[in-house]
Amino acid sequence: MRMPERNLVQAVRDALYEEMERDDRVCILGEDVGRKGGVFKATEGLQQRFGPQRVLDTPLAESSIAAVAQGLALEGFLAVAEMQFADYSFPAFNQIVNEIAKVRYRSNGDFACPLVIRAPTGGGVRGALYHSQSPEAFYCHVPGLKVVLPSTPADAKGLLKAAIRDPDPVIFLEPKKLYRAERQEVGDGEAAVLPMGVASLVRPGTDLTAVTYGYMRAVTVQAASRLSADGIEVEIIDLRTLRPWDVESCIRSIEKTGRVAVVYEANRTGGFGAEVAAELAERCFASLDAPVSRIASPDVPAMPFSPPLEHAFMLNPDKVADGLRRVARY
Amino acid sequence: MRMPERNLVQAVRDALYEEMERDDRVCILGEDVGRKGGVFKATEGLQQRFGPQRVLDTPLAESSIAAVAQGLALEGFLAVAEMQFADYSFPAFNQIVNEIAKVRYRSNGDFACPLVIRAPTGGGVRGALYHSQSPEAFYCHVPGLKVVLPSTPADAKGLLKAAIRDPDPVIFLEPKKLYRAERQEVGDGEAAVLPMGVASLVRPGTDLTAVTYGYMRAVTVQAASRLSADGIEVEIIDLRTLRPWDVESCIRSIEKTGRVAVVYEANRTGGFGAEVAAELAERCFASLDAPVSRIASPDVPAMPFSPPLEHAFMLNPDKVADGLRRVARY
Amino acid sequence: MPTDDRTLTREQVLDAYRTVLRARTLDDRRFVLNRAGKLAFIISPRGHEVAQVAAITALQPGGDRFCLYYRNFAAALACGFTPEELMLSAFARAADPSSGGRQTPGNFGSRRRGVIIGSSTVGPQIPKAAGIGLALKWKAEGALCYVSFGEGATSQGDFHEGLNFAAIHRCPVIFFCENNRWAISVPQPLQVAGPGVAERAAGYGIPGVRVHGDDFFAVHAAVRQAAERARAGDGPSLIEAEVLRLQSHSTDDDQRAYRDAVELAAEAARDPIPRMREALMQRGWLTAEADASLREEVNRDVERATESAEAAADPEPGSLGRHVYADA
Amino acid sequence: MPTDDRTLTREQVLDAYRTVLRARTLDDRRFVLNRAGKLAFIISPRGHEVAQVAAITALQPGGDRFCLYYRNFAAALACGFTPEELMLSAFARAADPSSGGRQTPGNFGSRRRGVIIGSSTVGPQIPKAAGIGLALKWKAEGALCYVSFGEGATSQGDFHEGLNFAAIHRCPVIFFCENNRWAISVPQPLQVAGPGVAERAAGYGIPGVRVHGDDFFAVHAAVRQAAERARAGDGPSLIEAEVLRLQSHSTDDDQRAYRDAVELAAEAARDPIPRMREALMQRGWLTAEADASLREEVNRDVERATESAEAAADPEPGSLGRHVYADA
Ligand SMILES: Cc1ncc(C[n+]2csc(CCOP(=O)(O)OP(=O)(O)O)c2C)c(N)n1
Ligand SMILES: Cc1ncc(C[n+]2csc(CCOP(=O)(O)OP(=O)(O)O)c2C)c(N)n1
Ligand SMILES: [Mg+2]
Ligand SMILES: [Mg+2]
Repeated sequence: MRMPERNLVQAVRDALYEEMERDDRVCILGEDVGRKGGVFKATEGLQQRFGPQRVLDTPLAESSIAAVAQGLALEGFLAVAEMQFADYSFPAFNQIVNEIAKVRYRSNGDFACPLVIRAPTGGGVRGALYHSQSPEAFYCHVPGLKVVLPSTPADAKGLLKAAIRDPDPVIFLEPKKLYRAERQEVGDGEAAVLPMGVASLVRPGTDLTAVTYGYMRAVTVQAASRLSADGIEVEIIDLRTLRPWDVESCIRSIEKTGRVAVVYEANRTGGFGAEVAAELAERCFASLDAPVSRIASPDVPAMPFSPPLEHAFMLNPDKVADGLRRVARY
Repeated sequence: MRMPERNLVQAVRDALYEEMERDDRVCILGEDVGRKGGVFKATEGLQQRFGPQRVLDTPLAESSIAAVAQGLALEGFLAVAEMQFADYSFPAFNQIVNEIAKVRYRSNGDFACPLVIRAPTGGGVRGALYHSQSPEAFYCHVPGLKVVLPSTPADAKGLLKAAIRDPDPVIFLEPKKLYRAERQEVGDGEAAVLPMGVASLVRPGTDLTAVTYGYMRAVTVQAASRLSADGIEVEIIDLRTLRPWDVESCIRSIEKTGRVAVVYEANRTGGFGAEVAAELAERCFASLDAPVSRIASPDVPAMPFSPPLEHAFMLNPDKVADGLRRVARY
Repeated sequence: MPTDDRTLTREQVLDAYRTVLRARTLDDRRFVLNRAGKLAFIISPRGHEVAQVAAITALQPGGDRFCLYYRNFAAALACGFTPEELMLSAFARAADPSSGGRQTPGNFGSRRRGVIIGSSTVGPQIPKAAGIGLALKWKAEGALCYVSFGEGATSQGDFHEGLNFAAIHRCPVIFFCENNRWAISVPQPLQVAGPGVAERAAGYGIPGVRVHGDDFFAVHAAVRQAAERARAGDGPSLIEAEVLRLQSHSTDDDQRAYRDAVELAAEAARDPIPRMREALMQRGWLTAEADASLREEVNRDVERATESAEAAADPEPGSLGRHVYADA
Repeated sequence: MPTDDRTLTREQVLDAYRTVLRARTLDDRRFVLNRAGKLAFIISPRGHEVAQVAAITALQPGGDRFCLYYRNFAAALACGFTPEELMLSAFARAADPSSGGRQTPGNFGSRRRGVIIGSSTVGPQIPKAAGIGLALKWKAEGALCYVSFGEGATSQGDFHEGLNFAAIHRCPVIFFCENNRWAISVPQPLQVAGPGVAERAAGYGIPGVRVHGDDFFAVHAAVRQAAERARAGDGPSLIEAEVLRLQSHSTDDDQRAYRDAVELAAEAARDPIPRMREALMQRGWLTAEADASLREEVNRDVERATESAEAAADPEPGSLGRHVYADA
């Protein structure tokens, strides 16, 4: 039996739909998630199906969105809160970092705070400085949070289902550039659930490992084909979950290839790729034939609106291929 | 002529005093900075001297503190805003990251936002989960911000004066554990100003480089004496400024020693030490005889109140010495 | 609230009316360009123009400070942006005075005009305006800070923090809420608890007034009074202008999906521009002929502006890294 | 606002009085231990005790939810924490029910008692309480959420966001502000624009009342009425209790440095506990002898609590990494 073809945003919606069907504690809140179905249509039709209580349009106030989700979690509901853009999660930063992430720890395990905060992330849709940021590094530095950043419809669905079932708070970042990028057969029900913290091997290779996630997965795949034409085979690992991240799979790959680049869309300095690079450089020291290299966006605030500037900012297959070649030829 | 002896918090206060005397655009705002002189006395006596306009007690609302500082900056004043604890800068995160850091860039240079946000940071004073956090990595990931984290009275004074004169927004984090730790002769006036972005060589050594900052400088110095007893000489570099940071000085040291550990007080995963380690591992690949190692606090939300747990959390000379020995013996 | 204002001259009002027409004509032109695939993203001021221009006309562009929000296309014209400049932003050209094509159009900024560069984020300009107001109070040159936002923005904590700060320190600030009763798809009852935005003012001990946003003279009078208070040292005011959102939230939105068709039709019939024209005609300040020739003039301006903006240069890719810091 | 309340029995009031005495006695004991170097950090409820206990007495500990703040030492006792438990927190012992010694004392939490674990951060509990209230409304079991905070916390954006949300969704929440007119060293005029905290309620279309925090019966009645509204589905209320901060902000502070000595002396003479005792005596509910023996009993409790808490075990260092995540 063929499974239905879904793009990433449809897969997100399906995951929400299925989890809400499965467990009536699951509810959704955020700006425009109701009648409009979300600015990217990730919650389309859900309010019609589940009613305005379980799919609640909040006031335009991210701190209270996070706080209310937390209040619901403390009372046994499983809230999936949407931040309309990851750039707009910052008004909720205190609620997320000081409150949500520390509930379990500060109560010595007496309370828990299972909830999901979903947000579209990254650039490439002409969203300019305030609809293009990649803030995952902020959340990856926070003990108590889990962070997921999928790159395929099936991963998005499987990991969102897992995130909703997870006993801890999860920041779930969705690369908006991929929302409508490609369709894929996506399963449903229990079989679709994926484990958090497990990377996927996107492309086997022998000469060099590229560790990546999110939209950069697709870009790296294209870059790898170019290197393949020159006889360089890149093994690509998509982390999918950033906290916890699957360091073991990366190490195994590097032990084979002896070379690694970390490809990420965020600003280079202090990005999550720094953590990956630092950890792999330390743990793989004896296996490395070349320095662990980072291929990332430049350190400018975010992607500008003007197409030439957007292009100058954004990593693309050419830039990534150049970076990978440098590692291969070191 | 002997210069006066000052501890770190006195040095901060002196810098504020001198800059306010020098330039009447400089003003201070924050919670309890006025009559009380700040909860750590960093602004003691300044309201008496400069009046309630230039030293302004704000409402208990960090987002507006940052926003008002920004408004003052846009009008040509040089605001030094205090966040009572770095842990309490998160309600202002949106103002800092989305607004303050991006003023210059988003206006294509038409506007600038020179201001300083000061905050006591780090642990070790029984402040527990909400008065002990080390959030520098968040701010170091933000293009448009500069980040300073001094560790001696003279550095604090010299860099705070530089930060106030800097044309861009500066996050100035003060290790509260060091506020009253040691006194030092501190100069004044123009001679006291230090350049941002320049590390200091704390201790020369031949066998191993330790890159550190903040309270960990003192801990690393103690650890280094222990290694010295075993004949291992650690070269210690105090970064002092984290964004921009002085990568060249670190590279020069590693070219000599062939080994490096990054010692930082923040949670290990995604901490600023990851950036330092990743960059040094890449740039010093050919010189390294051992993996770049990170010695950091465990990934628990922050330091607990209970003394045995505080002790278990906090890096101390023993733990750092162990870590350094492992690098030396690799 | 008087619906007329003796302080306004015929010339001022006709000038304002020209600005309103320019805003509408430019906006219509943008939509044509959008459908032709030439412009990526538009936030339309349609329905807000009269209120915006009435407010700014009561102030001193170039002397006062203006923290505008993304829907303030007409307000930007009233502050002195030219049609060509706004088209340069729409095309994201290098010569866009607000950001050189870096931000989406609608984030207006011009230092020499006192228009403080904004961001797309909803709300943060409100406490920032309090800080600017504090600085202006210290400077004591009689300038004030005007800050505008939608009713959705009043839900942000920053709204509260800004009003509280400005009221405590009697900062010369005018908080101007353009209440179109929708924040994208969220209607006022799910956004603003209580009777309305104006009623929030009393809690801070400051005046709060509600005006019909399609009544040029009423809006102007309310802002003028708030400005007098501010300049006299009596502190901030909150004004809620009731306006209509005659377009979808942006070109990424289609309000027919979530709004009642009958209500939409009823609102479309209440376009404030014809009403302003009638008010001018009733006063004998405008004839049908004068109106027609004004519209022709505006059309020509818009045409010229569009052509020259479209032909203007894009930013240099190499400029990407400039202005992150002062030294770069 | 009536100053008496017919719904209260003598036993309830005497019980509340005992709780008030316990809070005071425990607090005094903490200061002795602090001076002896045995306790690191205290935030005293001195001056707030009567208001806190009166409020909780109008609610259902164990059924309702309580988002307390760090000064709610007396409220915590009223919610069912025992003197020994509070001393376990003070000593940061493993058996501290709130956090096992992880947080500073004053961050109360106990799932079974409905006391929601707080943090030291000022303000975030306010919108969190709105969320809890929403959940309780959905559950429809008649429970409500009580959330308390100082007047300083009302400056946070979170205060506004919480009230707005709760009012829109008619969440069963009681917002209880303990206004002692100081936030550390910042006095009310620099903190709260406008007439006061209670007046903020009208802007959200909810009741706002101000009560004398030293009048047990008045506070109790105000909270009872708010509770009735909440349980009847009529939504949230805001109560401002005027209280005195008879101690410095915390043991890290010395309020003599920034407060007027005459005012401090005048406030010290207005301690609410003698006033409560007199009210009980006037009613014939308490005699001098009964009071004396109650105090003895409380002293003994506190003594026992202190001894056993001091002797209790510290957390195991090895437990540092537990409860970061569920699996750890
Ligand atoms: C902090 C933040 N959250 C969300 C958004 C997305 N967003 C942009 S405009 C808007 C609605 C604003 O409504 P309102 O304030 O009423 O102004 P209007 O558009 O109606 O003029 C939203 C939710 C944003 N820009 N910033
Ligand atoms: C977000 C945040 N900012 C600052 C602080 C430091 N702080 C702790 S209590 C306090 C004053 C609170 O005053 P108020 O709300 O009136 O309560 P009170 O202490 O008077 O009972 C401050 C500034 C904090 N804990 N959290
Ligand atoms: Mg609106
Ligand atoms: Mg107070």
